[in-house]
Amino acid sequence: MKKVIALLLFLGLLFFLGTGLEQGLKLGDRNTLAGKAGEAYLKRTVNSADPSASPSQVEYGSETDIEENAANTLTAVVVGYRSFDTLGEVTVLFLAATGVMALFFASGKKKRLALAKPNFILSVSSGFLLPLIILFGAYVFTHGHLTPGGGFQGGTIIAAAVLLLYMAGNAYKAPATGLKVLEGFSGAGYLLIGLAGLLLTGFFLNNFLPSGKMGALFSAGVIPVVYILIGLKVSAELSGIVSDYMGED
Amino acid sequence: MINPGLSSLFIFLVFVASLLAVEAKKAFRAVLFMSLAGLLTAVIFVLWKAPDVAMTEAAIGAGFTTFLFLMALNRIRGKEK
Amino acid sequence: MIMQNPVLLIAVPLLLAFLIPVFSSFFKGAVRFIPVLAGGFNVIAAALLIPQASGDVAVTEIGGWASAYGISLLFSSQIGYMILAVNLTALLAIFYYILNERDLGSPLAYPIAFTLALSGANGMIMTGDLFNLFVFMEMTAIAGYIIAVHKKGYLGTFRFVVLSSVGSAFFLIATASLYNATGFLNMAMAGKNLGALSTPFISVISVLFIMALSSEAELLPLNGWVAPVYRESSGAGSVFFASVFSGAALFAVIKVMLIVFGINYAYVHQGLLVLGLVTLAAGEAAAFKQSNLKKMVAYSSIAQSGLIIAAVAAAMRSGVLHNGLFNAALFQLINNILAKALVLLGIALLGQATLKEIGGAGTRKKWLGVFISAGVLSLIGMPGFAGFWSKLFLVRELVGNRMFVFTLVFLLAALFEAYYYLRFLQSLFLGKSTTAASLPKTSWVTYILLFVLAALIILIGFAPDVIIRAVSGLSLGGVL
Amino acid sequence: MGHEWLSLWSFLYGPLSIFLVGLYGLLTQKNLIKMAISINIMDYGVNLFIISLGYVPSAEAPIYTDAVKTYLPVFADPLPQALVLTAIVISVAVTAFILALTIKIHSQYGTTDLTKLGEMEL
Repeated sequence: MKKVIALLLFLGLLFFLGTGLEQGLKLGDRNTLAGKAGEAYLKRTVNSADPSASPSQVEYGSETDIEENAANTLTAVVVGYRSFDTLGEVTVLFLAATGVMALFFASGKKKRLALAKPNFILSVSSGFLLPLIILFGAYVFTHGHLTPGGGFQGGTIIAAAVLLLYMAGNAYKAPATGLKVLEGFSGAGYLLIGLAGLLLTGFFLNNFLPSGKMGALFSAGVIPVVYILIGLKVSAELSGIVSDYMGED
Repeated sequence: MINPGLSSLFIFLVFVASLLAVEAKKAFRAVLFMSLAGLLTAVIFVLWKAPDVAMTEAAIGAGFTTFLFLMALNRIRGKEK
Repeated sequence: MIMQNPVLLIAVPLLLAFLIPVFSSFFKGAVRFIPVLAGGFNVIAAALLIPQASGDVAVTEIGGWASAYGISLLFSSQIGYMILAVNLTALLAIFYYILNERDLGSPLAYPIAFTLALSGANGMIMTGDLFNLFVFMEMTAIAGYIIAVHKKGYLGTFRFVVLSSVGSAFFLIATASLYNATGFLNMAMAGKNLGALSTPFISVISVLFIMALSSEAELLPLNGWVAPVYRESSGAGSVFFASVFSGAALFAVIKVMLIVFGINYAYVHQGLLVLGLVTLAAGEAAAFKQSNLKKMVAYSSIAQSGLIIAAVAAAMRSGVLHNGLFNAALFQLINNILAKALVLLGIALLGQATLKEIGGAGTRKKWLGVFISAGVLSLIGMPGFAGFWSKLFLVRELVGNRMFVFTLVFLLAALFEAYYYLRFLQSLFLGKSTTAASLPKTSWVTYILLFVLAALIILIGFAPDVIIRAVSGLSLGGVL
Repeated sequence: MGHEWLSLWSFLYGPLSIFLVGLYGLLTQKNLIKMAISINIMDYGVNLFIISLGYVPSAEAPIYTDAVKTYLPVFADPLPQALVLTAIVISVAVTAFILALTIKIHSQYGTTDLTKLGEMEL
């Protein structure tokens, strides 16, 4: 009976949302960027007099100093135009990691969960896999402004390395306090960059470094610095969650 | 222009996988179907030209989340024995 | 110049919260005091910002991006008073926590959650960007989960997590659709471009937004978590839910309604009005039946959310903004924040759960009884207290605008409310205790906290024009 | 115009159905783990919906490279993608919390079944 009601609700809501939204949305082929904020982000014309109409001056490989010059526009949006959202987002992750810690910590003891039998191949191969994974993770978050990837993806990859360590042997236990301190420092670093922007340029989270040549590793001003901090923070947070889940009551 | 058939097929697959995940009797199977749906979602993101999001979804959405679910199931089962 | 940037109200608590794990490895005990630093900074900063703000909304751009495209914060004296009220009650709750509550579980979690709840609430109140509102909403929500779970109220918290996840999914759908259709995430720009869209689209979007914000604003569809969470949370925690979170979320609803939808969509506001009145009636009816004190206040809090939203919707309904009604609603919101905090702190100090258990406690602890009475009398609208004026203004404006059905529902609800709150006072002073347990000791510092709140309520009660001047003549919309 | 139907499905009704499957799961499932799974599925649907709104015909990923050196109107909208990036991270944060909560509920009450929990609690 309950399922029937839920099914009716499903169909009703699908009809309500679908038909209603269909009237206003520009879907698929009808979708254009014209006049949207996304277009101005791509053209890097947010701060010009007429963001939607002005001719584009953006060019890959050139040094024209426009709006941070990150080749990956998504990164420019995430850590540039909408950096404040990202600050909130890492805070949310920080809060969740704290919450998970609080829930598991409540029972007092902090021993790690013993695995039945660590995989032999895994424990042998982890020795040389580990540096590779960490290197790859670091590569992903240092090149976030040039290629797909960035702090969140790189951070997850590094957390996977910590998980590998847990899987490889029963002796390993992540340094919980150290991770928490690293989290705090990288989060505070992000905020201090924001406050430095406020002091130097008058706007919170504004860029205060030279923006360089689009496509070069040392470009895009403050963006790579922030993404490295986010990478560290996310890796510490997710590793912390891994170690909390691997702990035993 | 990508073939609209391709993305709609993948969407359908995600739909089926999520239906199976919701309706599965065993929690373990539900987790597997959920992570299948997550991976297929990442494929759709690639088709719709969002490689960054696809990477995040594959690493965090499908990978890390699945780990969390499996650990949770493991700990709950460990108690029930 | 830099000190005048409202972003500091968000950034400073964030910075302090990130430093908590770092501090805790040096000075373990000091961590508890960091939320006080954050709250104290915010109260002082808000008090310094208000005199410089005017009635018009000033836009602060984050990152230096043009406000239509980047993220911006809005600040006006109205927003300033809202921030001041929210942060002041939060600060008092944090003091209460330091004086009277022990940390269960991790010693870091509670301070981090309190500090970040402050930034989240301030962000929700000030932000002018829809997606940014979502991020701050999630931040306050997760801080809320930690606060709710701290006394091991796992089940209530689970319900809270589920409902607010549903709410945030709705919010994302609405925000993304609005972006696709209007091209902007900035509230004012999205609202400006909304006019070109069809009625079905706008009504779906508005329903989605209201559903989404209802979980934290304690409005009807998604507020099933409120009673269990209030019952299971600590004293400071319940003040955070009743005053900080619901105040910020209600203000966010009002802001989205006013800036995005404006006054042109009568059907949207009509729907919101009905929703608010239903929430009001349902909340008062549920509170009427409760004997558990915290649950009674929880349902009363739901009812007040309904009343405020209904009044705001009524003020925008007819194509012109009725300033008087709108301001009366905001005045009621601020009064409610202060009085709820006082009553909840008082109930926490009584240390008893039900109406019967507190019998006669007011005669044994006279000062506590006096302070609780001040809060309760303000809530039911007794002359001489702040609540009297906001209720009077509401009635006057409602009758003046010929909204008789609303007036009737409001007056009936106020009668119910007066009945169950007076029953609470009667039990507090005249009842006989059913438990032999002695009341917990209360330090004089705690009494100072209660005194501050009670003094504010009485001060507003005798000179309401201070607040009225602050909130009147100012409208949020129309600027930008 | 045979594509019209397909594109409506893949850009609007498909993602919305996936979202609603999650909501349906939340309403019908009694197991806390299954409810957490439903929340995740709801988020998949929402994320697909948002990305679909950023898709522009014959789009490229919004990254400047040697192949696409200057702005051409061929990029997918980066803004919805940024929103989804944020949404994914927030959803994993909520999942971590809710699963930890489930584990604690289980160790306190010995069950993850909502009907049994309801009998115990209320």
